[in-house]
Amino acid sequence: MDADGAAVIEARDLDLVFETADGPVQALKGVSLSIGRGEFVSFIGPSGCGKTTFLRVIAALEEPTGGTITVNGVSPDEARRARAYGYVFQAAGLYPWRTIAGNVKLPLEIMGYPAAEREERVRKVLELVELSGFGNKYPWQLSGGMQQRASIARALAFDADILLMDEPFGALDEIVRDHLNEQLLSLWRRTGKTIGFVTHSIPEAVYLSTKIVVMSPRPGRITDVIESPLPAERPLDIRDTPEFLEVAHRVREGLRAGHAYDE
Amino acid sequence: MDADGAAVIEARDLDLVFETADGPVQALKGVSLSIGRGEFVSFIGPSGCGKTTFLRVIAALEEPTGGTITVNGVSPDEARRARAYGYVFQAAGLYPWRTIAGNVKLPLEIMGYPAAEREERVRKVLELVELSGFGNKYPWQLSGGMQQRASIARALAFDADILLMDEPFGALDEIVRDHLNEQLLSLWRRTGKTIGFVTHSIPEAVYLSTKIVVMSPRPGRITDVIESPLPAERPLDIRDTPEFLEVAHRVREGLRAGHAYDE
Amino acid sequence: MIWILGSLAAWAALWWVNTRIAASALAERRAGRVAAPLIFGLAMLIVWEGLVRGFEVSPVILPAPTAIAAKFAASLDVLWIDFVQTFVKGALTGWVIGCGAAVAVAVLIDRSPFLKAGLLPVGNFVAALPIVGIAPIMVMWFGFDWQSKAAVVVVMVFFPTLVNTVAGLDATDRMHRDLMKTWNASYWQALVKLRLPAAMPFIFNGLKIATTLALIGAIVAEFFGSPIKGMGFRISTEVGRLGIDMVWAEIAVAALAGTSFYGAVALAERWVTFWHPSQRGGR
Amino acid sequence: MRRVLPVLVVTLAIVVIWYVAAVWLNSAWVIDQAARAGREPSFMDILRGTMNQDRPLLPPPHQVLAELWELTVEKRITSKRSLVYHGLVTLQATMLGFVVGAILGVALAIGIVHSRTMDLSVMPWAIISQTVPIVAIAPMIIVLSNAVGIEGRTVPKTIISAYLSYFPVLVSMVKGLRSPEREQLDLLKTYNASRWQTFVKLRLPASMPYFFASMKVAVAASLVGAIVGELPTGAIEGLGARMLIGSQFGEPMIMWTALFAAAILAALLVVAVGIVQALAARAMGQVAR
Amino acid sequence: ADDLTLQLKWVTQAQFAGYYVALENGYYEEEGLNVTIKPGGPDIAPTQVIAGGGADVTVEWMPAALAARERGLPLVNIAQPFKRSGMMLTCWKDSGIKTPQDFRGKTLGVWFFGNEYPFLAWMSQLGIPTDGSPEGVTVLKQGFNVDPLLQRQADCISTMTYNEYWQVIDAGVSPDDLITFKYEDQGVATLEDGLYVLEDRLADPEFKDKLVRFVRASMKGWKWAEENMDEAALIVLEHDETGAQTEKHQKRMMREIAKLTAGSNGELDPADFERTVATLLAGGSDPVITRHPGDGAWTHEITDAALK
Ligand SMILES: Nc1ncnc2c1ncn2[C@@H]1O[C@H](COP(=O)(O)OP(=O)(O)OP(=O)(O)O)[C@@H](O)[C@H]1O
Ligand SMILES: Nc1ncnc2c1ncn2[C@@H]1O[C@H](COP(=O)(O)OP(=O)(O)OP(=O)(O)O)[C@@H](O)[C@H]1O
Ligand SMILES: Cc1ncc(C[n+]2csc(CCO)c2C)c(N)n1
Ligand SMILES: [Mg+2]
Ligand SMILES: [Mg+2]
Repeated sequence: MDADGAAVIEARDLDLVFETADGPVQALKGVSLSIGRGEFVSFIGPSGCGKTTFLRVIAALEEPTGGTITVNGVSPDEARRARAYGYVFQAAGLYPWRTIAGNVKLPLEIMGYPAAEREERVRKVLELVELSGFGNKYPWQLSGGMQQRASIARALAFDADILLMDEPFGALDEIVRDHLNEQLLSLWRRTGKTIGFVTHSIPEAVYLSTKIVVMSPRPGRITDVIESPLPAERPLDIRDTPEFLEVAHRVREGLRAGHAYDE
Repeated sequence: MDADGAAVIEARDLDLVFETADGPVQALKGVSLSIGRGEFVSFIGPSGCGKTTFLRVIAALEEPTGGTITVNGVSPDEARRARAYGYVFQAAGLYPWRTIAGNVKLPLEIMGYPAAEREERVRKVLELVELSGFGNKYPWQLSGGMQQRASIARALAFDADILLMDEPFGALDEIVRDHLNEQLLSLWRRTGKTIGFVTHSIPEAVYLSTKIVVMSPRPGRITDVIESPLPAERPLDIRDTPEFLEVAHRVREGLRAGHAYDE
Repeated sequence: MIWILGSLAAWAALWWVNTRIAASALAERRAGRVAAPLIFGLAMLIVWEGLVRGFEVSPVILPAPTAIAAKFAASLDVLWIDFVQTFVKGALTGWVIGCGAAVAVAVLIDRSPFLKAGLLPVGNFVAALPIVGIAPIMVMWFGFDWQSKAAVVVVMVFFPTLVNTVAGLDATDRMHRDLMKTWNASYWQALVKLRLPAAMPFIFNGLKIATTLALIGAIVAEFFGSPIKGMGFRISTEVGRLGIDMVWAEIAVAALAGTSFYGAVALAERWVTFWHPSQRGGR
Repeated sequence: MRRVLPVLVVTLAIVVIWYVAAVWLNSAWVIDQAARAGREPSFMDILRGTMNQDRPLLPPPHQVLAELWELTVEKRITSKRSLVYHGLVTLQATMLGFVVGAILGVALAIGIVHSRTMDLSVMPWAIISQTVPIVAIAPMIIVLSNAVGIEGRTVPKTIISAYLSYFPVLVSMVKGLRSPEREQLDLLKTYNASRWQTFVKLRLPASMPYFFASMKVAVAASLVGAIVGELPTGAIEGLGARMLIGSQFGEPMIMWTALFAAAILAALLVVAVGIVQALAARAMGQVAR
Repeated sequence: ADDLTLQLKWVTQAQFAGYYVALENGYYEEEGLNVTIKPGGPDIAPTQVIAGGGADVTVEWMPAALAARERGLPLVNIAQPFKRSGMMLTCWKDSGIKTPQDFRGKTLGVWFFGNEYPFLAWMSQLGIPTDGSPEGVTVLKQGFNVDPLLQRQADCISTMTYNEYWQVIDAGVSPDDLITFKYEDQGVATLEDGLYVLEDRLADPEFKDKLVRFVRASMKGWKWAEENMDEAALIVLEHDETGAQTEKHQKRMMREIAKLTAGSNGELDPADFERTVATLLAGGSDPVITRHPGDGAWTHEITDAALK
């Protein structure tokens, strides 16, 4: 929708096999996908189907065993070196020896933001995820959901072209989740970032995305790619419109098919 | 509903204050709750409101700073020593030096189940969470959702009176989640366990519970306790009935109120 | 001069070869992992030989590797006798007893906070008694033969293993401990199923450091009285006799034995703590 | 008080065992003496005879303490017999060696973690270096540094002390620097953090438990190194020299007091490291459990 | 003044009184020498120190010096202040040892570190194997002190007439309980405490001149020490940096040392040299030296000039 058409991520025929002690595991098989600049792409699929793996391949954290992938026209690794990515991992992965503010500040320190701006950004982004009073706490002093929000804040604190988020809202209640969904949408519209987003919630995927990728497991393949017909401007109650429900239905069918294939 | 009325967990006026470097944090304040034998109680509330803390108090992992709590008429610690609890933590917490099967087997070893029965139970429970082929894998070889399922399997492998589950299905897709919801309900009906269940999903809470506890944060208090009018026998499509939607509505209102209080 | 420059050039060349090995796929295979240190060692030997020849260092100060090798080959029988006496009887026995005791004591004092608070500081004190002070006493108590050497080794390896084990037993995850609690695991169950496995990376640290200490301890202890065999005996005697080539031949035996010993423990570590991030190849 | 009591109890137990052992070990001499004099010693004779021998196999605690007191408190620090003086000499070499050794160990560990070549080729030789009996080459180190024109004992002592202490640091730090989880490393990878940044922000803090465990071992090893380094240097000053002199001149009490002084020094050093560790842990937000 | 460094074989004690006296009484200074005396110790091999350039002259026992010479370190004896050997085996009388042949089956403590040669030569002359077999002796590498005897871990230990023997006595053992075997009396005496330098340096006339002055002053020191034994002992004590030596022990040691230096003006008696070589060559299967070292191993040049 908001995409200007230029492909930012271009994967062709990706294969990825993990070698384990008891034989190889095919995590991705023949995955081809093209993501345009400014698109918001959701990945949905049963647990263990390769969503995380695919995101990791995009971010050059995993080397595919077959196929090609380019990001911004270059290899993922070059894109990584150009600091193209903000990544929210599935587990919060906060550093236990840093406070929440310290954790959020970490990428800013690494990317050399000036000290004053760092403080300002940390303040802003902690406010965004509703953790304002908790900057001085250590990770183990926060609840699970708060930790996850801190890790989202960490990825939003700096300006990455491509935002990869692996189930960022999994541990949040509906209200906060709705709130953060809106925030994310508005951030996306404002900045024109390209976003890859893994979720298990069908409404969330439909509400947020311009494109929904449905995957199925063992071996992990893409079974459906749904372009969303919804407009860019999305109030929360768009979720009750027939268009919305129709897309959601299609996603659910795709998911179910994947499961059927599995069992 | 299925409860036979005798109170298994009886909390009165619980307070819990964490002392941190920058001042005390009141995680629970004046929490009173009575849970009858065989009840299925869901806890729902904004992130950081004290759900995990309350569950930890029940399981004697945290000492309340005020108020009283009894489990089966004795202190939580005595109940713990009588092995009354099965606990699924918010994060999977698998032991990295054990395979998935080894992890599930661990409580059985500790509780002294005979070897043959151990194998049998592990097999059954891994099947239940759809991880049959993965018994020989190590935790880091599994996806996030698979790890979480393994940790659920671990808690279900032995026969605890009281099952405490902290967002067990957070990282699972809808299909698996529905499937596990059904499984859990049938297990509960079959065994008459008392279950404490934290979730962020309103439909899930309403679908599963005999009683829904709504909490609000800072300080963590109980704002509403809703007895479910739904019958014990619950097909998945009960979720479209007006009774169901009404309860869900009430939960949502309670949640929203908590948030309003917060901000 | 030619010798010096030549040896330095050889060093540079071999280092370059190693860089290539490290960068190639060989590094992941056993061949590469064995070849690289050998090449590195070869480079060191060449430099040594070159420098000794270049500067015309007297053989009674530092013999050339070739001279040492010749001596080594000519004295295999003596070296073997010394090896058995010092390594097998002294070092190995002492290592097993000392490390076993350290782990046992760590577990023991860990069980009782009282003992931990009491024994750890006192243990530091006792176990930090320096070897050169202990060796004469052990000879006094346990006689001249290998038993006194083993006793020195016991004292030497005890402390590192203890410190590491205690640190390891404390290095468990909060959630992992809580799980054990909810299952009401007994102390021993939690120990065997959680705390010992979690402590293994630390314990192996201690064990590895202890392997080298054991060898040093057994050899040094022989300086303070011994029967007329053993690596330490030979070294101290030959230094006085200016048989420096024999001294280095014994040092070579010590190096071979020590490295194999360390390697064996490291292998065991790989096998036991395969799950630790440092062993998963996820560098 | 709650922390002192256990130490006292344990110490008391050790003292009791010690006395029993002293009587047992030293009695042989008393009996032997009496036998040569043609007497049959009574138990009380034995007991009395074991408490204050000139050359005891194991001097009883009070004897060591009395001697320690005399040599530390009652002697002028400048006296050649003052253990405070000798202790300071040894402490200086220990600290020098410890600092050099710790820096060397950490530096090598950093190299090994970051360079595959170093990992493959240096580690085995670091191990080999530790299998070389230091006492065997200590004289050579001194002869060589003499030949190079280095006078005085400080340099060779520092070298030996550092040689013994760098290894525990190296082993632990290699492990510690490699202990971050994959996700923690991956996070920094997505930031394209430089190796240096990854090191400072992740590997180093993650390695702290290993670091401090190794520091305690290393500081004790440094002390041993300093003492070993004092043996072949003409045996004049330092606790090592005292031990040797005591052993050499058949004066066990000199040896025992020096031994105890060394152990007390080691204990103090280990405690000091422990305090630094506690401070660091607090600064890093970890609480003592 | 010319600098010169002397390496001692052992720690500062009356065994080296002559050199300390020469230093203290200014004899070296009179000769225009600035002498540094380096004490030795259990880990110090004087031969290695001199090979490494750490000293100009060293005090060494002849067996060790000849063995070093055969190994390619050309040491030359330039003076021999000690005429007689002070080494002996000290045994418990109640061990039943009466003659050397009674050593069979017993445990003997021996100094190694280059000091074992006289013992090995003696045993091979007696035809007693040192392998621990029943008809042979069990040899222990004895440490720095006399504990093995006192603890009865050995039946006999090596002692010097001037030092360790008295440590045994001081430990409360009566001389009547002991029986001693002096190497001197057994006809296996080897020369002790000579002065040695590296052969090639003797080509340098300037160095030779320094040595001449050094030997002259040293012998003056020795003769003074023989005549003023108690004062000499006190001078030694003065130089003992360890503070561990006692006056009583050093005075006694000085008296014993004087017995050994008496009869030497510093010149090596070639007959003593030949006797030492013969003893060492008779080493049986494992001789200390394999061939006669030749007369290059000693020189009278220095003493001739010094004692003129
Ligand atoms: N160990 C601790 N030390 C200090 N504060 C803590 C600690 N554990 C929890 N808290 C605080 O207590 C409050 C309640 O935490 P709790 O984990 O119970 O929340 P929760 O309801 O489980 O939230 P979520 O849904 O995010 O998991 C939070 O504000 C948290 O910061
Ligand atoms: N390091 C690894 N070694 C071996 N197998 C792995 C590894 N990482 C992932 N896998 C396997 O790859 C498959 C895909 O995993 P992935 O983490 O991509 O799943 P996912 O779609 O993210 O699932 P979830 O929703 O549960 O997080 C799984 O079967 C998993 O077991
Ligand atoms: C380790 C060792 N043991 C014995 C001696 C023998 N020694 C040579 S001179 C001398 C003086 C006597 O007190 C003694 C005992 C030695 N040099 N080194
Ligand atoms: Mg995943
Ligand atoms: Mg929680």
